[in-house]
Amino acid sequence: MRIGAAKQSYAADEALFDSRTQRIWLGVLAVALVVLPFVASQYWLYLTCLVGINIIAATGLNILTGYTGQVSLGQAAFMGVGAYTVAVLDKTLGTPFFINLIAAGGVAMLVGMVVGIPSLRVKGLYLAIATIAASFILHFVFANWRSVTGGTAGLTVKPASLFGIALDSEFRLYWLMLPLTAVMVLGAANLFRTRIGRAFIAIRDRDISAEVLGISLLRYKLLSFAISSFYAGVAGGLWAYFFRSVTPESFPLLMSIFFLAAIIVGGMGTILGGILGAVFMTLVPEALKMVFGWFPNAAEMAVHLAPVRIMVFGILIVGFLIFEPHGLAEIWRRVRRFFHLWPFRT
Amino acid sequence: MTAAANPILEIDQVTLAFGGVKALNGVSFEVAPGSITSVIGPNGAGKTSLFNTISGFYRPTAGHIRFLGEDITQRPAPQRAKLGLARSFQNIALFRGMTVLDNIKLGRHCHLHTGVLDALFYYGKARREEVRLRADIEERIIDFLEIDHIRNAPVAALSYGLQKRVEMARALAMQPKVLMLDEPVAGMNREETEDMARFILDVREEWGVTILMVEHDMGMVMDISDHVVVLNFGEVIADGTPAAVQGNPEVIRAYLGSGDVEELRRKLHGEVEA
Amino acid sequence: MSFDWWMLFEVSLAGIGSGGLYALAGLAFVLIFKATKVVNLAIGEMLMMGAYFFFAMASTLGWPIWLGVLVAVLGSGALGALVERLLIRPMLGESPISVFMITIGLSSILVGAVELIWGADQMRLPDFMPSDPVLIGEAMVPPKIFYGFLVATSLIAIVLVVFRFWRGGIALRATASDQAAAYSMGINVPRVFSMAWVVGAMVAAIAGIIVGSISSLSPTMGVFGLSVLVVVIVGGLDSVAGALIGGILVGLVEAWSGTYLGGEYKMLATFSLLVLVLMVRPYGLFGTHEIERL
Amino acid sequence: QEDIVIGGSIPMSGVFAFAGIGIHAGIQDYLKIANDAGGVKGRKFKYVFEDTAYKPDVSVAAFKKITGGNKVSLYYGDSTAFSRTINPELERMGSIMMAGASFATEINDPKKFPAQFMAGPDYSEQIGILLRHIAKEKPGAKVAIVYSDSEFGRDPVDEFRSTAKKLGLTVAAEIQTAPGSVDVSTEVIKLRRSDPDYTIFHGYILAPIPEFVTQMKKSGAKSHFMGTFWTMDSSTVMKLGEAGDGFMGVMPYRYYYDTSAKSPMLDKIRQMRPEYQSTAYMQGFLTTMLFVEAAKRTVGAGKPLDAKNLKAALNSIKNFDTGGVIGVPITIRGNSIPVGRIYKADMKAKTMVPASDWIHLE
Amino acid sequence: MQDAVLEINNIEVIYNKAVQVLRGLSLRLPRGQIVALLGSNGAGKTTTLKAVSGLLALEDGEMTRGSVVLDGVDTARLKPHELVRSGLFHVMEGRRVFEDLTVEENLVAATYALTGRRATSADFDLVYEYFPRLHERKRGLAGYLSGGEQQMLAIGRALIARPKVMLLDEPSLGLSPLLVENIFTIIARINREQGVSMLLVEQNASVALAVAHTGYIMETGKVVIDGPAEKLAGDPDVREFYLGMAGEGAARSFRDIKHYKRRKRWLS
Ligand SMILES: Nc1ncnc2c1ncn2[C@@H]1O[C@H](COP(=O)(O)OP(=O)(O)OP(=O)(O)O)[C@@H](O)[C@H]1O
Ligand SMILES: Nc1ncnc2c1ncn2[C@@H]1O[C@H](COP(=O)(O)OP(=O)(O)OP(=O)(O)O)[C@@H](O)[C@H]1O
Ligand SMILES: [Mg+2]
Ligand SMILES: [Mg+2]
Repeated sequence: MRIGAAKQSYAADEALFDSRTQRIWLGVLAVALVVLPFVASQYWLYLTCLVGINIIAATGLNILTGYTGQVSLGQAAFMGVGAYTVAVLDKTLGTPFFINLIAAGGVAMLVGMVVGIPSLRVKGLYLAIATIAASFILHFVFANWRSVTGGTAGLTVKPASLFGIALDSEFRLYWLMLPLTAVMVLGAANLFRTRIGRAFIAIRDRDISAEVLGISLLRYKLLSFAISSFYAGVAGGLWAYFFRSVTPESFPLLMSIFFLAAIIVGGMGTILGGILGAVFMTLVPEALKMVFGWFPNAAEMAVHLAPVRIMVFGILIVGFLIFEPHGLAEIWRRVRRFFHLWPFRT
Repeated sequence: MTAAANPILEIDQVTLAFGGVKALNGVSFEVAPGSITSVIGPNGAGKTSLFNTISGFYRPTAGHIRFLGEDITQRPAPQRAKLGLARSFQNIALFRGMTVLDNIKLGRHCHLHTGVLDALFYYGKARREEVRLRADIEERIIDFLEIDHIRNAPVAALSYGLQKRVEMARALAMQPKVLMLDEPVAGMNREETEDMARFILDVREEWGVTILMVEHDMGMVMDISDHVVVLNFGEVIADGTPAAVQGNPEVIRAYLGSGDVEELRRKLHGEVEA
Repeated sequence: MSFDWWMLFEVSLAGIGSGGLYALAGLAFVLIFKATKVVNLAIGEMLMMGAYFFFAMASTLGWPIWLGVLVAVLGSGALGALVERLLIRPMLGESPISVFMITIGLSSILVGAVELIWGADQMRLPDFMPSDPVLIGEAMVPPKIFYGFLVATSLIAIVLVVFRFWRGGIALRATASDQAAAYSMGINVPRVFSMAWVVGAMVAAIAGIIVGSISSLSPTMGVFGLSVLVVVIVGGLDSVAGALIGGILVGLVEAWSGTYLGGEYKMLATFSLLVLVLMVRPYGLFGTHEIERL
Repeated sequence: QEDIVIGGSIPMSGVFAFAGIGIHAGIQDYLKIANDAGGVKGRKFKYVFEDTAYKPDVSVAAFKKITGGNKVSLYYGDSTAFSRTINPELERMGSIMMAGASFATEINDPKKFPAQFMAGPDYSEQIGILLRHIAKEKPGAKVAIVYSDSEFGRDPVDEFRSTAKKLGLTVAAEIQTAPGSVDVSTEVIKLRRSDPDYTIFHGYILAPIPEFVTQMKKSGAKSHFMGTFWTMDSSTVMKLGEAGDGFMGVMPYRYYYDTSAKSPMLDKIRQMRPEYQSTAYMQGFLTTMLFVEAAKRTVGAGKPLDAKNLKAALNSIKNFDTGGVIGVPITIRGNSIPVGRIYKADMKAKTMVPASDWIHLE
Repeated sequence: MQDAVLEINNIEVIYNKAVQVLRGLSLRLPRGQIVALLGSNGAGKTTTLKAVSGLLALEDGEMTRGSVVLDGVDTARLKPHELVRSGLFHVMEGRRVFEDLTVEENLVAATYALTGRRATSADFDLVYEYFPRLHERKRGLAGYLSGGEQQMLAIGRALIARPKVMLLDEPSLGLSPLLVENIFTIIARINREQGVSMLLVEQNASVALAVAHTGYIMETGKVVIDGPAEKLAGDPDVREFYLGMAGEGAARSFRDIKHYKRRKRWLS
């Protein structure tokens, strides 16, 4: 509890960022994000954009898995749907990117809802495996519906363009990614201040009693799938504009696992968790690369980098689940509490 | 007191079977508006099943349920909640990932209107609705049930008694016309039972809510009910005022037993010494 | 051209045969699930470990085949015990979803370890099964498939018999149902846990050795586990007989779709089967329904 | 004087590590030779690489990192997906010419991939070389193709069909296997029943070829078996064991131990590395040789090192002697070098021996 | 002093390394007796029983001080299942039947307490004799039993295990008055016929004090009163707060309870 933060009204108590310090830090962060592209190298900008895409997708998954309790291993496939939507629209209609992105979200949403239908009968881990099935079926469609998806070779995408400027470099794309990521994350945070978010959590905690309390399971499970895959679709659309080549192999099951790992490591069922997890998991390989660079025999060690990366990926999942099940978000909260109370530590 | 001319809830020849087991068999009774009606009966008699049927978790195999004169037998559970049927659960069913406040807010779910887009942007309507809800819950429910000190606590950390109270708060947030309580004082000691009894009486008096209750604590049931229904093997074996039911020999045989602790003590100890 | 019935027969035999392998791997999964309620996504990687252990003994060290198999199976058992002790036991009492994700992490760790130790190249196991095809009528059954099927069905039969006449089966299920309560019945819960993982890992190792000898060794061998997941979901996560039926079913569906539609349809067909079964029977063909009461 | 930078997305780990490690050594060795010889007009070559684990996204990241930190003129990419993904970026930058481990047919199109090339025949051309050999050995033969359900595998299938027809061969079967599928018995049944004279495998490194070959031989089928470049490394073929005897495949380069003709470059390689080097090594080595040659010609003409000039220089290569790495002089008209030769496995000697002369596609 | 089969000496329990629940609790269970442990919700009764049966660790709890002595043996180093096999059976709060096992399989599971020797069918018959309702449903899944039936099953499992000491956590929870009587009669019978000593946690104080020889009352982790059951039942505080008697022996009416909060004298 923040010292001296007595609330004057219920409205103030319901606010998202309730203390002044919080708002100040938020401002600092915003300024830093605006300055970043002018000082960071191309590579770091590239990573930042990637982080943005991953944050959107992870936040989407967090809504479904972290908040609604429906484990999904289909997030990457839904991203694929979004990416293909963008690529196909770009190729056939040449619609502006903004419309393409919304369509990407929309189509992914529809597909997500179809995949969500079994969730009414199929529970828990059975559902998780059903989503694996869905992602393989989608992969099949990507690879074999040649007239639309270009088969295994996939499709290429022209750069997005805004006011006649082609967003073809990291620097330019950044100005699309950043605000979009912020808006999507804020939207998710808002969701959980209202009845819809509460209904999701209720379904996660005890779905059968939720129904008797007036929450239609059909409606809300599908809604959760819809919102979550909308996020994935938008992320996938951005992905398409970022890499500008979309193939069936671009969205492997491993990528879905990556997002799941991101929300575990970040903290399931908290918005901050999705963000921290996506940032952390995207940057861990970089950190590893740096560590490997310190070895005197760096060139020979390079061979071991990939296996070590795979292992570290697993160890992070396992380690967080065992030692810090609430993830980075919880660590962050503890740190904050410490500083708020400091020096009056109890 | 028997059912008044216009019962608020009517159970009409309800039968519920699980495979071969008939949990309910032609159960009929009525609940008068503003009354406290208790359903009692041996374990496995079908009381919880009856509640589940009324709230829509089970569909009866036969029979009808009428609420406020309307036949709701075919309505899905969430709609019944919206009509004003709220309940608590025999095995506490709070949402353990939420705070007390959110649990209570959740109760109001079906009376709120925020849509997805409103929620994502949290502008005007959604915001107003949330703030109004918060005020209402604070002033009417949290104060009433004396749980203001725990409003931000996660429910998992609460003691059993408090959890039961939060369940009741959530049910009240549903703005019920009929409040169904499944064993509200099970596992409570005398003191807590008295607290709960007081809340039940107050809810009825101050809010005019009709109470339908399952309970095995005969002290409380016989004391505060207006009307008692006794189930056994899924059938109604007695139906009437507490006094009438208490004297019914069949009820005594199937359910109440001697009901006399002194006699029990003598029996136990007599045998121990023997 | 009339329909080639012999080909259908031959293909079906091959499908049933490889279904036996699925069933064997499914058995490893089911044993673990039955006792610990852990949905083990790392099952494919456990197979892989068994195969690599065997490779290390039989190829690298050049030990005799039987010794290699024995040591690989025992080594896998030890690995199973280790995994249970380090990763699963700390999760006692946590939600099944968390434990499921632990196994995802485990699969990653195992893949990384294999790649670190043996590299990512494909490798071949020494041939140790008779290599002449088995003839059933005019139909030829590949030897590895045939003998693999024999091993699989005999192991499953043994397990079925054991569960039928030994109260240990009940202990297993009791432990899965409620660990604290199982403790209070005098059941040695940690031992049930580690036994389940040890035996599961050993069965997986046997499956892995056979699978590895049919195709080849590589760190991506774990993909096999995906088909195993389909098998156990179709059969029911906790049913030994279900693993057998599910395995054969999936084997047949794969064989038929591969033959008459083309290789690219195999995965599609199996996963469609999975979705179909789940829609009709959410707990698989023989799985136990979760009890839901208010 | 500025170094000429060669960047590399190299799969040092992952499923393609065996190739990546060879490629890496090949690039390093040729650069050493070039730098020892004084580089280009005193400018040395510098090699900057990152491991990609054969993952396109990692590969792209490596590209960004390397090109962000160096002025890169030449680049070695590791996969088709990467080549395709990075292509728009290459066009936008206009400063880099790229080659890589992919022999995808698609990339062999100077219009679509103006800044890329491959140091050998594309997959369709490889299949073409094989078919040509078959047509010569046994006119009118029945041929089958077994390929994996992946981009790699599907690449030359259309070409297979049309070329076979052109050469008067009969297509007995086209069999696609699911990626990572373990048991291929049903596919073997299908293959056996189609009774081909020749079976070409494409899109695999090793598995499931051994199981196919063994089961086919045991069942008495008389087919010959063939593979394409990435299957044909000596050590890979030897893993087929006894059943692999006579396994044939197309190879654009000489094997490390091939001393059947004079080859100063191979002598140099054998001197630098006394132990066997894979065909991937040869691929990396030759790619670098062409990189260096293009850079030499560009700098020699006094032009700036950009994609257009480098590519033009590369395409000016005519009757170029690779020092015996390829047995005939080469000419690079488009994005590929459509030359290759059939080698055959001799399991007793544990080597690949030439089974045809060099075949040049026009 | 009578020989104690179970002694709890000054134990402290902490959950999650943070919440202290028991603060130096001591208790004796004389051989062959029934001891009732009463207290309000959250006082730590269940925790006490778990500390004895060693099930704390499963919930992140830890006994930081004190000892539990079973039949002269310190139990600190014994695992829960070893404790069960040496004759201590814990009937847990909330019944905890194995939901996806049948009634009969639930009983079979309890035979693990018998270290190797199989239960005879006579043991099962005994359970079915005590609880005929279980016999009717013996092939049904325990998860579908009603609350009361599950409670019967939980006690039935204890019977199969033939323990020396039985820990009963709220056996009357959710049972009909008749069944409460029956179950307590059975509990008394088991105690008498088989000499099983029992530590009984109950909210239904009147019945508990009726069946028990000795009673302990605890508040927030400590024992506040103890003594022979009859004496406790006569204590004015106990009568008011646990038995609901208004002074002179007549039961207080719920309708008369006004809105005021009373305090327990031993707390002030
Ligand atoms: N889903 C179900 N499937 C099968 N049988 C069921 C199911 N639900 C309840 N039953 C059976 O129906 C009968 C009535 O159960 P119910 O839970 O309604 O009893 P109850 O009167 O509430 O008892 P208690 O007072 O012990 O809670 C029991 O015999 C129970 O086993
Ligand atoms: N696993 C746990 N983790 C943290 N705190 C716990 C845990 N279990 C119990 N507690 C806390 O310990 C205290 C005592 O709990 P306990 O269950 O022993 O009480 P009890 O006397 O049995 O109450 P009741 O009559 O409600 O069963 C309570 O405040 C409870 O919140
Ligand atoms: Mg009930
Ligand atoms: Mg308790």
